[in-house]
Amino acid sequence: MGGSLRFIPFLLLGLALITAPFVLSGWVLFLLTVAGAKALAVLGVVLLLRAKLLTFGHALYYAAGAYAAGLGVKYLGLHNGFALIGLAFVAGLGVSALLGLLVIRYRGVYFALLNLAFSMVLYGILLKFYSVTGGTDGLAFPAPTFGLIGLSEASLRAQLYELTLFLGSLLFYLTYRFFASPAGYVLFAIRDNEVRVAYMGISVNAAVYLGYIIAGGLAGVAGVLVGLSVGHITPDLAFWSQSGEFVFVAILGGVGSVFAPVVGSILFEFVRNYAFELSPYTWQMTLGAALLLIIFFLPGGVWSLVGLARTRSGP
Amino acid sequence: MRLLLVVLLDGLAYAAWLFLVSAGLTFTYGVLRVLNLAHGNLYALGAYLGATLLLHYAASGSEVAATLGLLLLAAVIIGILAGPLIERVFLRRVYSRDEEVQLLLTFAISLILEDVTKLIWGVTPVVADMPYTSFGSVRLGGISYPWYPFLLVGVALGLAGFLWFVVTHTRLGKVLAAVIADREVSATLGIHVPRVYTFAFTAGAILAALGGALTAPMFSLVPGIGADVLVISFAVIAIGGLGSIGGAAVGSVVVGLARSAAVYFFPELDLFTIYLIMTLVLLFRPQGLFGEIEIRRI
Amino acid sequence: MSVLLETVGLTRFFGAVCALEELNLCIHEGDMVGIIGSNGSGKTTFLNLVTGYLKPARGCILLAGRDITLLSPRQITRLGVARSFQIPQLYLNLTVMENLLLALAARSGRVGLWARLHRQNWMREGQEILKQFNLDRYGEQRVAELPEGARKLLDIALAVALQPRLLLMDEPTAGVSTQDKFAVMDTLVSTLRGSSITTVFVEHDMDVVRRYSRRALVFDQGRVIADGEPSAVLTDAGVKRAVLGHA
Amino acid sequence: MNRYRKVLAGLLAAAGLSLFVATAKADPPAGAPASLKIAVVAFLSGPASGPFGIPARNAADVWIEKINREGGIGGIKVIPVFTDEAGPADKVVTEFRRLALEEKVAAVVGYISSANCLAVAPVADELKELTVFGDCGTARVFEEGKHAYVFRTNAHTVIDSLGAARYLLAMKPDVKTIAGINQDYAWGRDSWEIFQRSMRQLKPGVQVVDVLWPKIFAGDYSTEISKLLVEKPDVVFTSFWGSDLVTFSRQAKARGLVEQSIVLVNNTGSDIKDIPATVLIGSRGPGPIAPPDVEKDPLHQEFIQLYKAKYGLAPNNYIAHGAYHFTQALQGLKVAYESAIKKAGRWPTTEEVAAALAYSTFDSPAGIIQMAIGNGHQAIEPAPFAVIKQDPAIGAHVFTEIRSFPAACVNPPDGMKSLDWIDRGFPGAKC
Repeated sequence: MGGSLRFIPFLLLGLALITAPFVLSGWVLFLLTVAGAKALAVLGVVLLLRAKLLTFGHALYYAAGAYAAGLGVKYLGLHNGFALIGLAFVAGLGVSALLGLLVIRYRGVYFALLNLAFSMVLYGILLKFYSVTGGTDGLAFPAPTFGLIGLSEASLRAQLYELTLFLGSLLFYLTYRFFASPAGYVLFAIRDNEVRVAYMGISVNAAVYLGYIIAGGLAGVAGVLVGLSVGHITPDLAFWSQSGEFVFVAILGGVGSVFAPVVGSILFEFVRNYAFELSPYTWQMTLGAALLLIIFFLPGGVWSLVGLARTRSGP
Repeated sequence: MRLLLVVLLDGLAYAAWLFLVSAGLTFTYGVLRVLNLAHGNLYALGAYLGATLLLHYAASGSEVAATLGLLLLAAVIIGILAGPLIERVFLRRVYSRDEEVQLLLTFAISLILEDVTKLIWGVTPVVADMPYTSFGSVRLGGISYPWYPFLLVGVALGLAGFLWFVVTHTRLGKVLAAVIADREVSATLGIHVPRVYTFAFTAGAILAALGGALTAPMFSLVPGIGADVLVISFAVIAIGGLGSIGGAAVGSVVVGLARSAAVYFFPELDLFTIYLIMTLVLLFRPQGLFGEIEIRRI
Repeated sequence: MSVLLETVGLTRFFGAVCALEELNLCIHEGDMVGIIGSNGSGKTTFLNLVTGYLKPARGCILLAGRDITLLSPRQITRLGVARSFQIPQLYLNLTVMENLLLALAARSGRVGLWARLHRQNWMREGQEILKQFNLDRYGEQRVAELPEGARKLLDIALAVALQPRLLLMDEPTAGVSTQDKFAVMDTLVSTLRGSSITTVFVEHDMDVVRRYSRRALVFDQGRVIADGEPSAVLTDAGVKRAVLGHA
Repeated sequence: MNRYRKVLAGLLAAAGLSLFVATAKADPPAGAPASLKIAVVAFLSGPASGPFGIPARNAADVWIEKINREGGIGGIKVIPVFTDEAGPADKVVTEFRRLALEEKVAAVVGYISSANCLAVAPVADELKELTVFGDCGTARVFEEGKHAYVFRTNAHTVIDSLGAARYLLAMKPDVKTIAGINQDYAWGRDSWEIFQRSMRQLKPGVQVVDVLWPKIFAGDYSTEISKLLVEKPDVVFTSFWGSDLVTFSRQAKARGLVEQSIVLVNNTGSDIKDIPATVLIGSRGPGPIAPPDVEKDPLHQEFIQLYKAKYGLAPNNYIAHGAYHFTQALQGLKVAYESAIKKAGRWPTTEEVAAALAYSTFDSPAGIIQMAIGNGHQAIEPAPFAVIKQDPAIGAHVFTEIRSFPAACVNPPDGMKSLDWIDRGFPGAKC
């Protein structure tokens, strides 16, 4: 009885999200699309944080996904949105599978900054190969098509929103299953005690590698979704400040649940859009101060407030 | 042959700069085992304050040689103001927490300092090049070099020697070594560990600011210089081995020469040299050239 | 009885100190071996070498005739060698049951990324193991909240849950109060008796070794100074001096 | 609320028309809004804010004040909405959508970064938002696409580097070797491409001895300068601007590069006092470097006075075009609105304003602007260049040898891509 009732809030939330395009203004819808897409990259950061792996270079895979699709448009003439997303996913997986071979041997500061360095290399490559990537001017993403469904300009935004919603929900569900699986728990186990993991006969490297690739793939999809929504991609996608933003949102949301990155991401996008206008000079300072407050007073992130409310009110 | 000389000279000058900006980062890490992501911002603060003092000083028009003293002063002021503040108020509270929390904390401080710098000095480039232009120049390999970068080579060598001497030949060095080896044991030996930490962090902050102050006369200062410096100095000390001063020195020379050679022979690779070297080193020696692998006791 | 573990000329230095010197040793299938020695005599180093955590300077290690000297702890564990630790090595932020479920998942070789960790058959087996170790009331608690003694038992339970051919235990009664010591060992021995697990345990308590092992090895300064039937070995004056520091 | 105001305004207008007709300076046309909201987007933070963004924002500020003082646009007061351009493309586009959909601004003026112009242009079309780019350089905007609602009232980047080539040959016709040092980003790459292709056309046989690509805001160029000193090219072309140019200039001067080679800067963006004497500099369109006809333009003089009065400095304190370009955008909007009103006899639709702006010609603080190419959406401007000289009389740097190449000489004709035009030997150029 109680089990079946538990689904009702989810059902209502789902319905509300699906029907949002008919209610919300174009700007809010766009913001939600971007926030939802970015939440996927943040989810990857959270996944790695579960294994105590902090990365300051996750934007690398975000940009890899976006640029794989962008180059697909430019050189392969691809316009099918699903093909582009597939391409980005494969790019995120592929690049993380390659670099993962090197970085999974590292922990702590090495891991954090090696990722940072690699993301800066990609940033440099995107600038360097100007004739291919458009350099800092970036690449355009014309409006995509989706197989048999033709897209009119007017409904494009709503469709991209729905696409992000469904694809995002699917990936979040898959990640949720992953977290509940033995392999997902191994990441937690690595966080606590790598030695014991090895002495259970489980490969620490394989588990970290797997987590790293999943995080890379998620970021790749995030990149292409943001690219499709914005309509234009630039090397800034790979810049360290983008990685820093992902980390910030991950900590803001908390690592306790797969929902936390979504909450953190939406909160962040709205606050940024207003705070940036109020005072561009103190924007980073605001972020830094918020991060300090979270570290000292809310180590579980905003999501822990949800847990707190639940334990207080619940039976 | 003459070209080789020029490559060497440029490489050494760049290496000196690299060492000056990365020594503080590796020193702090060596003692506290905390990688200070605000290192680049302390560098920027040192640079800005150094430039400001220079501009002020130039207005009153006194001795040129004393400018170096001013730059040192700027570094000390920044270090003394920021170092104990960051260590005592913030860092101290997270030593017992996970490494990634410590990184996040210094990241937060870095974000704050970035804007503090902007609020104080604005966004227009700050230019103060008195020592760079007024120390005169010398002809080497058929082209003209200002003295200043070579002065930095001297300062870098001096600093490396000084740090080596302090670590190996003084009581302070022994205290540091004891604290690095084992916090608890050194506390039972009567060493006031928190004080050593504050001291070491402040020293690292002074070194960071000194790197910036000494650079100020060569660069024009704009927002964002700190972030670049952090990434570069991390690459240098990762090559040398985190926590090793000697490693930072060797890493600087390797990167400096490689980068200079790249500009001459493969200009398109300029940007990537440092990362290429870092990747190669880490592939074959994950702990860096002079780093040591730590084995956890079980 | 066939030889399960054999070391040939096993040597390891820490700096200039020789922690283990020319160790030649055979452990037979189904045996219960107690290793005793003072601190720094090389007991733990022996376990670390056998399980691949440390690499020897010289010599080799054979498991059922197969050379495992250069294998990693993970590979050696997969070959059927499990160990417990002097300081329990646990996942502090997971529950006791989750710790155990991970061991069961590892044993099954199905560290998959889709099906849940909390599956029925593993949960049942986990319950049974917890019962055997008298840990069943802690099942849903986070390990971080566990008392010291319970952690020690869980540490051993995790090794036993892997159903190894060879179980190595590093001071299973260290940190356990004197009156509980024998209770802990009784639990262990009764659990192990039904299985065919070959067991080697390191101890510094003579009574424990005398009472529970069928063969005793005495380590001193990196070498084996006595080897044989426990009651005979442990009454030797030289052994007493080496282990206790006095005769 | 808005509708209520409109109705009220309509009623008031109907009732009091005869009474007010003599006193009102300009009657608001039928259907006019109570006020005209215009967004102004420029870098208010980051390295481009000092040389470009802040002067541009300030220029828009004083120019909108002037427009309002003189009765607004078509009798309607302009309300500016200033926002920061800084941030990645997704933030910039989100902000553009907010301005269009939430703030409901009538037009958006601004954007300094080429990447942001490229990102915003299709969104402007999607939202049917009238957008006038204020500074960005890339020729790609109108050469790679058609944008019904997007305009650029300043010249694109081709004039910077083609102008530099022409000026160089005017000053030193016997140049034999050139080298380039450019920031490694899109605009640096564009600048070099246009410059070297132009040189190849204008003086075949000139040899390129080296091209260096330090990263943008690298801060140190001593190794590059050593290499240039070794190679001794006749000319060093650079697209450096802002802090990079200042650092490069200082190091180049200290090392004698300025004496050894001619240093040619295509698009300056730094303070004149920071650039050594004898360096050749340019600017995208007249403004800081003003040829005589622009110097005499009353709008030019008025702009300088207004800016000085409010911000204490001359707008060309930095040799940056941003400040002038933003006034051009506002001036273009004003003229287009007013001619559309005249034509329609009521408040015009966005499409009518766009139609009026296309192929228009109007006066601005940078002289006469012609919306001549890119289907009438892209302006052409002359390319002014000068040599910096130390003037002992005033103890400061001044411009000498000012030369301005006519717009028709340095811009491709309508419908032709810039690089094609250069490679085909500038067909139709009138110099």
